[in-house]
Amino acid sequence: SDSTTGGSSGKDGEKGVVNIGYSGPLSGAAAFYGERTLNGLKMAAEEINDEGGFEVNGKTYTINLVPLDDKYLPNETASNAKRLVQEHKTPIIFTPHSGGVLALQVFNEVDNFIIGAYTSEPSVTEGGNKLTVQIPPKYDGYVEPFTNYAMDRFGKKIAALPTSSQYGKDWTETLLTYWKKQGGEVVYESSINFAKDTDFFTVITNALKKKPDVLFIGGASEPTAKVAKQARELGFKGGFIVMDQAKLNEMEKITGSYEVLEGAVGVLPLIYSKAPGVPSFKEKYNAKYKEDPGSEAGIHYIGLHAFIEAMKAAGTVDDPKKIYEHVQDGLDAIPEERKTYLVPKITEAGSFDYELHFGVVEDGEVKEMEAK
Amino acid sequence: MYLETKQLTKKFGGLVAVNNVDFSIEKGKINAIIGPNGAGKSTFFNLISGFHPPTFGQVIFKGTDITTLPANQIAKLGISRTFQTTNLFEQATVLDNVMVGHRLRTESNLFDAIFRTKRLQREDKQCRDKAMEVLTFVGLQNITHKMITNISQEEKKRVAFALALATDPEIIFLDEPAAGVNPDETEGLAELMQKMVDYGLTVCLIEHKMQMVMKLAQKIMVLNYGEKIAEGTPDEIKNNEAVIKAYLGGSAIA
Amino acid sequence: MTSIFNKRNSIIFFVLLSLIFPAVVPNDYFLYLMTTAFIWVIAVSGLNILAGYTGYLSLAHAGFFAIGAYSLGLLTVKVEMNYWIAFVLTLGITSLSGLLVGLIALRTKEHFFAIYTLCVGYIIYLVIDKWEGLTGGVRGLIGIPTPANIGSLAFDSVHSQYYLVLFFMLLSLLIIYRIVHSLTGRTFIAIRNSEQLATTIGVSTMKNKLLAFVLSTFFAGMSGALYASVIRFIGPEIAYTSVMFDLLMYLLVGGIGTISGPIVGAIVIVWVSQQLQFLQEYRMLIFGPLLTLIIIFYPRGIVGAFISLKTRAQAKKRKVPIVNESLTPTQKQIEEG
Amino acid sequence: MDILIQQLFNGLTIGSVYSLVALGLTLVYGILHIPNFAHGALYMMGGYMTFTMMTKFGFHYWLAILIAVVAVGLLGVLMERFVFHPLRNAPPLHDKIAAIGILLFLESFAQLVWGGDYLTMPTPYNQVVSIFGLTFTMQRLLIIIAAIVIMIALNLFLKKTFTGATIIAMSQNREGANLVGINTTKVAMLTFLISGGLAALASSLASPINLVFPGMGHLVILKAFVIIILGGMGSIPGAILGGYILGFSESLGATYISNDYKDIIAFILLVLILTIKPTGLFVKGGHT
Amino acid sequence: MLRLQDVSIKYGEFTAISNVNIEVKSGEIIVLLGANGAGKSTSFRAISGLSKPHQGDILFQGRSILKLSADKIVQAGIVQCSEGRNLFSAMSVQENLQMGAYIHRRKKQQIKQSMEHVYELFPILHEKRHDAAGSLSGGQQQMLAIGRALMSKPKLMMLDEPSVGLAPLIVEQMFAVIQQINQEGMTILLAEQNANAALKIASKGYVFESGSIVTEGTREQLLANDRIRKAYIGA
Ligand SMILES: Nc1ncnc2c1ncn2[C@@H]1O[C@H](COP(=O)(O)OP(=O)(O)OP(=O)(O)O)[C@@H](O)[C@H]1O
Ligand SMILES: Nc1ncnc2c1ncn2[C@@H]1O[C@H](COP(=O)(O)OP(=O)(O)OP(=O)(O)O)[C@@H](O)[C@H]1O
Ligand SMILES: [Mg+2]
Ligand SMILES: [Mg+2]
Repeated sequence: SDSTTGGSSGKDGEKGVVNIGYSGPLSGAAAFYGERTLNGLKMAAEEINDEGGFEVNGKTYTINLVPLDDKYLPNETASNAKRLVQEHKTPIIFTPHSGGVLALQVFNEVDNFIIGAYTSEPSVTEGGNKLTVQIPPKYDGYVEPFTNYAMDRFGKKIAALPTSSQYGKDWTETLLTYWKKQGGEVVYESSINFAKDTDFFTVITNALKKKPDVLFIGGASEPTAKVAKQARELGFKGGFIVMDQAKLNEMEKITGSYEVLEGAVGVLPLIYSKAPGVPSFKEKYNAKYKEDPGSEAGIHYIGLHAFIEAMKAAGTVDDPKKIYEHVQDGLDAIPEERKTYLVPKITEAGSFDYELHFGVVEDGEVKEMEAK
Repeated sequence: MYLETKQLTKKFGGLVAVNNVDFSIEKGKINAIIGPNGAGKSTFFNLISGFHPPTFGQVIFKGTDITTLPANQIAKLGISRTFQTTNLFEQATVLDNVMVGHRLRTESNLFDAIFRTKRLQREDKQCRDKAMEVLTFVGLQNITHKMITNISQEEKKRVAFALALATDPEIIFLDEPAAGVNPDETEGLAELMQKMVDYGLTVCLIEHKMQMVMKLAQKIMVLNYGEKIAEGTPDEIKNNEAVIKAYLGGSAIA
Repeated sequence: MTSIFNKRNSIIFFVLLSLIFPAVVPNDYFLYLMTTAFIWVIAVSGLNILAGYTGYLSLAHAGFFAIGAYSLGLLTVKVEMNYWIAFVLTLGITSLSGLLVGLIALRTKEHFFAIYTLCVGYIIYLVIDKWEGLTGGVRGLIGIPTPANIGSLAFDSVHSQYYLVLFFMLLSLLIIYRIVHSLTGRTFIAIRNSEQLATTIGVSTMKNKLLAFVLSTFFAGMSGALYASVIRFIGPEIAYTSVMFDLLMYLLVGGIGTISGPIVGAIVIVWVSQQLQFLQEYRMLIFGPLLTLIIIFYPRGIVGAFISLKTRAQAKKRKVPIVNESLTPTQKQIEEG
Repeated sequence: MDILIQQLFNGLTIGSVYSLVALGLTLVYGILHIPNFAHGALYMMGGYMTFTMMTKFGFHYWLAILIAVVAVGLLGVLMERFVFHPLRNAPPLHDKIAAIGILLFLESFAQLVWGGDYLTMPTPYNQVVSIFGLTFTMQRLLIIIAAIVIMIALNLFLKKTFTGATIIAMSQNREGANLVGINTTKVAMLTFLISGGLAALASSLASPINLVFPGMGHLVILKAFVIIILGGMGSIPGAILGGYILGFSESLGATYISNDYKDIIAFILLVLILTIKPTGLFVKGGHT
Repeated sequence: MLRLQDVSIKYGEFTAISNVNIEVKSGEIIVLLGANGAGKSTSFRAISGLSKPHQGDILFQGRSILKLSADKIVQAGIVQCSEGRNLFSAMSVQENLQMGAYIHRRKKQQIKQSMEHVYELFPILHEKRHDAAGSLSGGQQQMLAIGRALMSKPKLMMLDEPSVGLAPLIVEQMFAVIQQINQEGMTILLAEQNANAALKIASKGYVFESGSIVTEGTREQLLANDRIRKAYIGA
């Protein structure tokens, strides 16, 4: 039905459709996460379509988003991608999990499509794949400011209780290495599987017995907040370093107030960000999905805009290699009011390079700090 | 001695199902075991055929001690049995049921199966021929392709016989072979048992149908509460006080 | 005599169809999907030997599938072994692990066996997930090579991989067909029907159950190895219970205890669930009840339903059940039961 | 020392939840010989029901729990009627797969209605109580007390009332129960009602210390299976004891062995036990 | 009181009983004779509602009970003491008796009385009232099964081979008890292979062979029948 276009040699006034692919968990345990990532794409696509589309080489294109469910399984991601490329000729496929990205990297250069990789897994760019764009910020940037802040304010003993995902583990390793380098001490280290643990009390009890000054926690916002809350219940008085996956504002909904989170340092929630595109994005998102947008949505939103701008700059909608070459131009061309994040450049390896801001909870409210 | 048990004993928890039983089975004859329900007759069979390990005592077959052998090994030695509740492969045809019965006399393995070796083909035919042979012997050559679920009780009994015979046994143990068949059919089954003996097999059966037992058996053992209370020829048993009291019932047989 | 022609014809038809399939489909996606479906067919057929023919439902099968995938992955990526040597070794490793597990697991029966193996499967998953040093943990294993060339045959394209997997699937089916229709197969079926009776007729049930178990893990391993080399990335989730549930679903919807059941089940479900993509988040809402209904109304799966339809039609036509000389009763029973 | 006591308390809390879930599972198994793979979905539905009753309708915690217990109990009854009853004579594999179908359905249903995110269930029992340097929260005390009360009540119900005794009678001899005039169909439904109710109660109690999400039943159910096998399938004291054994071994295992491997403990325990005793620990004797 | 009209039952393809006609009058003891598998238990199962006939009708006190479920039939006043005894093996003797009174569960007083009555009939049960039913000997289990059946105060009691596996002495006792409860006013339908003992107390008998009734008649008629004497009484 939706025949895709091709052709960069369109005539003036002609209309076309660009299919944008998406494969993520839309059913099963991780579905809510998949949906939020997809929401960001939908917002961007609708914005552009509502304006009547975008113009490349004199031809006007609208965006048709084709989302497929992969249940978080890499082999399903691969089948989906084959389908997207073969049946919908999608030049770009977004995938919000590292397994899926890695499975796609097996053939994306041959089958010729860009992966919009929403994962901070370093190996997706380290492998030298020529058509992968890593869209979220790298966590390394947070390590130094978080450490400095928490150490100055609370002390040198840290206990780590992050989520047991690979991301959590990598984060922990980077953070703890730096922490020790700064003269800190790691008194306890373990991880929690939020989807499978029935009770966090046990592990928190064990961690607190080691009298840490700072707790490193993280994962999805809600369970992370539970961990913080239960640590307070068990008498913990120190500060928290919150891994970037969790958002302070979402955590506050669980804990009931920022008081519980006093002294927490984490990424600045999108809604508190001073980036120019945030207010309007937040408003639209609120209206549409009845909740505050998180970074998954915000990053996908700006990600899609960046690619569309790149298409304009490249003068093609169906040559992924060319589009890829023009991502930097795309980033430069994103209108101010759409900048939910400030992404000045894309690195040599293909990662978006963000201007980082972070937030701390002081006296019951979130304050913005700038990472140097 | 052909097959004998020495002080054979089986306890289930506190219950002594078989208690110190010495019994010998005579070759080429029909031996019978009788006794009230729960006397331990089936358990006695189970001990001989290796289904339950005895708590105490021995089973000796042709001079070798087979007490601790597993059931399948005992079957290979030529000891075969049927079950009280007719136990067949319900979802298969008569022929299929009986064909596997000869499996223990074949050697072919996975390799033969995968490569369809000569040996497999030969043995497959061998099993089929054997099945046809024993089915003919029990008189079922005409219903080989019927499903077990669709045949009569008496036919099932015959299939059970055939299955036991397909293992090429020397001695065959039948647990209540005539239970659940009418007098007429019982007659037929009795003839069949006689035919087995004529054919050179040794038969040992458990039966409640006294008329049949008394007519067929050459040697009878009576069990009661796990203990052997009598042993002898039908005439001896019929007139044994203890047996009349425990099993036959004074007035019933008189 | 017509039925044998039907049967032979349908086999020939299936093989021919699968051979020309790449030529008739519009694009690689179909081919790719079919390739993955074939991979599942191998695993499910293996499971069928155990659950369908021997009567023991193992819920550790996804675990053995994962052992196969990881063995191949680790041998090729970390040990950098020649692909085909690794492939053969993988089959050995999975069979061996099947042997070890089987020795203990097969002492239990029925629900105990099912839940015991469920736990074994979960332990396999946890080990893969936690043993980062070896398996890469949650991150998974990347860079698994495509099957190495055999002479001038290369396996780096979707087409060639399709044919490679097809080859292994047909080979597996042939082997399984032959096993099931041999005396060994009869022995398995005897155990399924009555373990007690099987013992009395001289069958060593433990030995045969173990053989069935090892065979089933052998095919799980083969399937896992092919999965690893086609997808070329594996993570611990392939050992998870949801994959196990998928395998069971393929088996039951297709028709347990039939050779063609796994083929029909895997292909139909893989396609249907792709076709239901448009339902997105409603997908499982439809799929779940559908599965339950199939189980209730077609307990013998699609193949079972088809067979009873056929026999009924035949019985109507001829009034009496036909006895087919060339089709042995076992074959009939196997296909039907 | 205090860490030991604190961890024993933690083990008691989590053991209480496990026991409640395992009880429901074992009751159904005892009577109908169905290993209900969808029990975890009932657990999950219970959490959502209570959550909705509290947040949408503003009901009090206990009222919300009551409604959830009844609603999920009825869901169990529906399951019995429409799925397990028609399958009662099918081979053992089929009810497992049918249950998986239900599981998939209920999970995606929950996701559709409530979304896939983690939800927090409010509770009026947020207070933290510290005695002798040990920390209890009211909710945790509540879990323990409520679980014990319910287990005692259930036991009294089964032992002292005629209706309860019918359940025991039927688990021992279905036909015998039928012959003394018990309507076995009704008892089957009643059992599912109780089983679902227990699952809902367990999740309603446990949710405030954790979260409500579609996958919340997964690991609980797997562990409940381990428990009922440990405790002897169908044995009620076995399920309770097994639940606490697992609760303690997890909290102590996490402390003295490794938190990362504490989940494996349950499974290793089971594999070891079945390796030594293939029919489970407390098999019921005396079958005729 | 009870009438079976042309009842036939199939188990799958196999016809277990065909065209069975039985008539039981109030206050009688009727005996069904027949070899193993002749169809006695199957007839009982049909009356109890455990197996549904595919043909024929069963009337109890003039009303068809064909459509009633097993538990409703017990409530109507027919109780069966089945062949396998079907006791609740892990429950105590007393609990078993209590369950027997399930349909009278609200009448505490009546239950107590019935129980005392049962203990009078079988003093051994009183002695063993706290023991698990599964631990009793075969004879005691049979007594318990009869006792449990009595607890429901049926109008018609069916006993399926009550003498099975019991020592002759006990068998005599058993029949004495049966006669006693019959004299107390209960109608009894008995299945037996032990024709001799059964016919001593019965007023009428039916003889089953391969699922059909081949002979019927009063005690005297049956005892006088040579063929019957030979086949079921011996010699
Ligand atoms: N596997 C077992 N476990 C426990 N007890 C058993 C077992 N098998 C048999 N028994 C008991 O052992 C005793 C003897 O039983 P057995 O089956 O040998 O009797 P039988 O003489 O064959 O009786 P029938 O004539 O009724 O078949 C009975 O009390 C029975 O309950
Ligand atoms: N559930 C069943 N499925 C199939 N056939 C059955 C079933 N129950 C009984 N039969 C068959 O029906 C026939 C009649 O059995 P029934 O139990 O009524 O006999 P009976 O006269 O009570 O014998 P017994 O003296 O052994 O108790 C037998 O051939 C038996 O094998
Ligand atoms: Mg016996
Ligand atoms: Mg009977």
